[in-house]
Amino acid sequence: MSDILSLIVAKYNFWLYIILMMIGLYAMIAKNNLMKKLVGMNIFQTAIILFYVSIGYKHGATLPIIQGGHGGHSAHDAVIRAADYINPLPHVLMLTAIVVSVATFGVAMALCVRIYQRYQTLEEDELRMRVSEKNNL
Amino acid sequence: MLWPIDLIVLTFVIFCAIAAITVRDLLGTAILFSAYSFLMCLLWAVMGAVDVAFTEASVGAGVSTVFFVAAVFRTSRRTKD
Amino acid sequence: MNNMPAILVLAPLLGALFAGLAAWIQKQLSYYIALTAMAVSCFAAVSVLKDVVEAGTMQYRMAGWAPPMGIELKIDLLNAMVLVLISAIAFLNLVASVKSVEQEIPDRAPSFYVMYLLFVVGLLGVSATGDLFNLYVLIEITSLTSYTLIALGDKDRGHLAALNYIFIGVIGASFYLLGVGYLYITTGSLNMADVAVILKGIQGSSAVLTAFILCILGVWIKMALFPLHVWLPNAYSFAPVGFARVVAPLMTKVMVYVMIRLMVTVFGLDYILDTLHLADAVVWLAVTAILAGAFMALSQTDLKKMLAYIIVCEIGYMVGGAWLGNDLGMTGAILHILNDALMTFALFLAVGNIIYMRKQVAFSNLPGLFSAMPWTMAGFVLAGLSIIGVPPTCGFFSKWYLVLGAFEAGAYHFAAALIISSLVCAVLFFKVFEICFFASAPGDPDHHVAGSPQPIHYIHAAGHDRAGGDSGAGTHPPAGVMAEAPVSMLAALGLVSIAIIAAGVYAGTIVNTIILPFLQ
Amino acid sequence: MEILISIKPLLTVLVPLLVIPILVSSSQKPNVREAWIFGGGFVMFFLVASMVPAVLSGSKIVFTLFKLAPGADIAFAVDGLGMLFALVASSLYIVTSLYSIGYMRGLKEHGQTRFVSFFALAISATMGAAFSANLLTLYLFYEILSLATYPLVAHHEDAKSKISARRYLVFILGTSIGLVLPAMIYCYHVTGTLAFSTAGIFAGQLSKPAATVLLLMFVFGFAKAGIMPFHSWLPAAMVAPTPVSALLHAVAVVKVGVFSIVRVITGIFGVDLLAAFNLGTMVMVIASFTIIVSSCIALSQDELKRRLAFSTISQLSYIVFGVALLSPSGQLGGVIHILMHAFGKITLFFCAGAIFVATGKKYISQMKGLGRQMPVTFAAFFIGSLGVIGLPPTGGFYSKWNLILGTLEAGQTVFMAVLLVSSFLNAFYFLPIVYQAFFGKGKDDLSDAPVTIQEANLCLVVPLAITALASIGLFFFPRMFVDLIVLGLNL
Repeated sequence: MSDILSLIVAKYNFWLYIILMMIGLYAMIAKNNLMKKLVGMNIFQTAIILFYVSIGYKHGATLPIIQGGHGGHSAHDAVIRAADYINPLPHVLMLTAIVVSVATFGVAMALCVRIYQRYQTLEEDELRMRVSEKNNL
Repeated sequence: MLWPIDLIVLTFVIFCAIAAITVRDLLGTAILFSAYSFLMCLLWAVMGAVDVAFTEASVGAGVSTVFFVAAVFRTSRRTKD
Repeated sequence: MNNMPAILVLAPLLGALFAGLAAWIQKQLSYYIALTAMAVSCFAAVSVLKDVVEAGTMQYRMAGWAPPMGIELKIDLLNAMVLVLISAIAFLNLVASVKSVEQEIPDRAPSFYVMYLLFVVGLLGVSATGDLFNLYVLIEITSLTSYTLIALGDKDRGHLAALNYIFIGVIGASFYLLGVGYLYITTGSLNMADVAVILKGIQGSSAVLTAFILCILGVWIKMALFPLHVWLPNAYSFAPVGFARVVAPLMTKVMVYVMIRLMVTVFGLDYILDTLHLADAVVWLAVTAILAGAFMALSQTDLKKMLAYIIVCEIGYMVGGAWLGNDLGMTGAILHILNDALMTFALFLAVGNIIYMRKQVAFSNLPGLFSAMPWTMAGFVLAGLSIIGVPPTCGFFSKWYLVLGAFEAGAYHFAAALIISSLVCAVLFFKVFEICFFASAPGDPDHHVAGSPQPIHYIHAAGHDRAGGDSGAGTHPPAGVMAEAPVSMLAALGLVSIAIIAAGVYAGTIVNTIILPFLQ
Repeated sequence: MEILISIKPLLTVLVPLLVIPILVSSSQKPNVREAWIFGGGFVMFFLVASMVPAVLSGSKIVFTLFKLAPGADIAFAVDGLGMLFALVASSLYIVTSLYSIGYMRGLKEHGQTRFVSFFALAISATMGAAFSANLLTLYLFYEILSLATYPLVAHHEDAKSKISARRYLVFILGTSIGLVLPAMIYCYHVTGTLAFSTAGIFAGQLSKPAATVLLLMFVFGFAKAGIMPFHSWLPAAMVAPTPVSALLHAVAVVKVGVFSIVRVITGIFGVDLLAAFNLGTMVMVIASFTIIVSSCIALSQDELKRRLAFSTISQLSYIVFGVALLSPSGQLGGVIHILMHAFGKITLFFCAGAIFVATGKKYISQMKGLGRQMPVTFAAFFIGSLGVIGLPPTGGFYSKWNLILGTLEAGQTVFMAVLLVSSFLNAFYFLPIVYQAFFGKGKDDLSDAPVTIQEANLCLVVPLAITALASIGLFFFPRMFVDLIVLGLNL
């Protein structure tokens, strides 16, 4: 029992990102309001970013900035150990991912506004009804 | 010992996420959503991803919220769930 | 260093930039810039293909940085073929688009062209890159632009279709991104070749399995494999014609390419087939996809929707072929990427022409098309026959390899599904041909073609005399009168029709010079 | 055997194709258009004829167009069998062209350009099928032919032709995609080749059950051969204009179906394999059933073209029957029936069309006494009937004779009865028509006044006279064709 507990505690942010993902997925599937779905989508995406950041995170490591690295001698003197630094690559990747997610969010918002202008609602069931009404006319 | 802090923040993050999708007012959703994003930034800053945190703060918490609020004002605050 | 691979991708990107700027000066200018950019890209693609065929795999390091740190474009035979396909189709579609964009979205033409070019940049990038994360970013560029472009379409339902597409697209892309994350955890690299080498040592790891399943699942969602296809029919049929024509043939096919790339280059076929034992299940899934797509297409009454479901069916072909686990099946799948892109493009071009002249393509709008638009219909018939799989069109030959592969793998259910879907497609297309061939609405026995005396024996058979027979004419004014689409649209269709035949009769050459060397 | 590489087979296929654009562009000038049809027809015929000496001397003319996979190229090879079929189709194409001009103009049909264009496409595909070097090429042209004839069947664009055309496609395309295609790919999977060879391609790689299933898939899959139960497209397709029925549904299309079955039996399975598994008898049972049943149905038909259609179905099965006998005389008789039946049946169809154009009558019950009005037509009809029944002095006798010899050779005397019974049935459904036409009295034909001769126009009468005479000629000079078959089948 304590083994499982320690496993959960040791990798808690991996578990939590899964919980966040599920929250997001739930909102995207089960919510009726388009805006709510969008919020769910964003939660979903940030969960994945959290996952990536967690990849790079190490206990007791520090920011990947080498003291006096520019032209100084100390960089050559001290041995650089990778374990001392947080892996910066996932962070860099996530900058792109955030930009992508915000762009998607923006486009989706704009679409929501358009849909509202045309149908006067953002509820999915009402939308479905009005669309089929339009088709039948 | 740093890890309790991020655990606490994480709990808040989840709380905000759940609240954001359950509250029955889209403006409330917008606020909670922005709080969610902000807590997320905090979490990342704690975890050493300062650059990601900055980006999320400006782009995620900032721009997204502005989008959201603007969109809510141009549509309606009403939501059934 | 040969810069063609970079030019290939950068030309449309710069084109998009300048097309956006040029729209401030004069709207028409952006079209010509787009056209030039695509022509350059197309030329570069062809020259890259030529080089790759002659000299083997080409590696291009962006800004000279060496992998695994730098970003690398890695172009082998498969990429080169897909790149030529994408750039050629995108270019031809641009030629055909000028009129339809003018008709459909005249006020937003420049933004259409800018988005269009960015979309093509995304597709080309996806096909050219050798880096897993870049692949994600480029997929998202492609998706983002396609969301906006689809939203430009049908005023009533385009937005909603685009929004649903966004939801599902984001889930797909996120799954893929997660998978890449797991791969990164296990290998510490994002370069495809690098990852592949490291993966060889750790095939048993459950993280690798998770990574693989997430990546493939993400790609399947993006390619609309049944039952993850629900977004596709609406998204494609409500998009503006100028965009539907290019997204329908290319988007799903590029995703199939990504799947094959992941399977062959990154994870390795040995791992997938020998370690995972998923192949049987996936082939069954493909069988379901094929049959479901075909039968759902059967119930449609709108040509665009029908074609959209046929795409769902064709995706089953390619997924099934790739997972059969032998060279023949994989050959068939890769060949079908090329062939299906050509056929679908031709079909959508023809549909575009019809929409240009008749506004809608519900079946009730189609009668009399053969006499009104003979050239368009000739292209349509050819592409339809190719989908059915009638030789010497290209569709037959990919089916040939797929069925052979199915026999070799002992997957008789897959072969049966291919044959049944061919039959269903035959029914589908001949239903359309029939509607277009006969000038009158169905169930109207009195009608005959205007201006021709009725043959005597028909009168006997129908039991009424000659005098009564002449009144049927005139219900359809366009009957017998040519009303063809503009030359630019016909020219594109004509070229693709030739390509369909050429890809058919040179299928052996394509397989021997491109696909088999790639698989070795 | 000497192998000659020559582009001639390809040219033969290409000539009608190349004529099509000219036909389309001269749609406003009917005379120019028709001149080109004849030009194309004659060039094609001479190309075919020019290959005859080489083939007769035992060579094989080959030409590979596209290489696809080893053993499955798009390739042509002219052997005796293909040459026989090509000669039949190309010579009758010229005659039919003449006839169709008279027919279409006589009835002032619409869409004549479309008609002649697809006609040319169909004959091109027929040539391709005749010269195919392997099953893949044969299948390719088989499919092209199916599609090219669709607009011809649907020519009238009315409800009836729509239904018929639909049925036509369902049967033809459904069987070829559903049965032949998988069977063919399976053959390729097993053997790695599809090239025809008289020894067969399987070389012991096939078990008896597999061979049975494959053979059945092929025999029923080539539904153009009209083997029951996949025959009902043929009577339906009779709504097409008569020249179409004459050339395509008596010669080209149906014979391509039979030809394909012959090719599969002799070139893919090989006589030895079938004999070893005793599969010939199975095919013969299927064919016999079709022969007898369709003859009986033909008896009950009143519409002349439908009666001819059912007669065609039964006659086609003779060919399959003969080849399935697996004995030299039987195969000779079966294959030469392609030629003999073609001339006989086309004559009959020409007559039916001529009667319709001249009088508007299409039911047999209306034709009493018509022979005195149209003596030439009905004389030709008589000769055609003799040819189909298999009586001297027509070529049909030769094939029936060999078929009966074949049953004796193969020791299948039971099946001889089938041949005899069906010959009687043939006589029953043809000869009364002729008798009634010359000696019967129509209802409104009460006066004894001398009837005036009212033949159809020359464009119609000349072709039917030619084919009738040719049918008699074949009785006296079958030598060359027999040689072709003996060479082709290695008898």
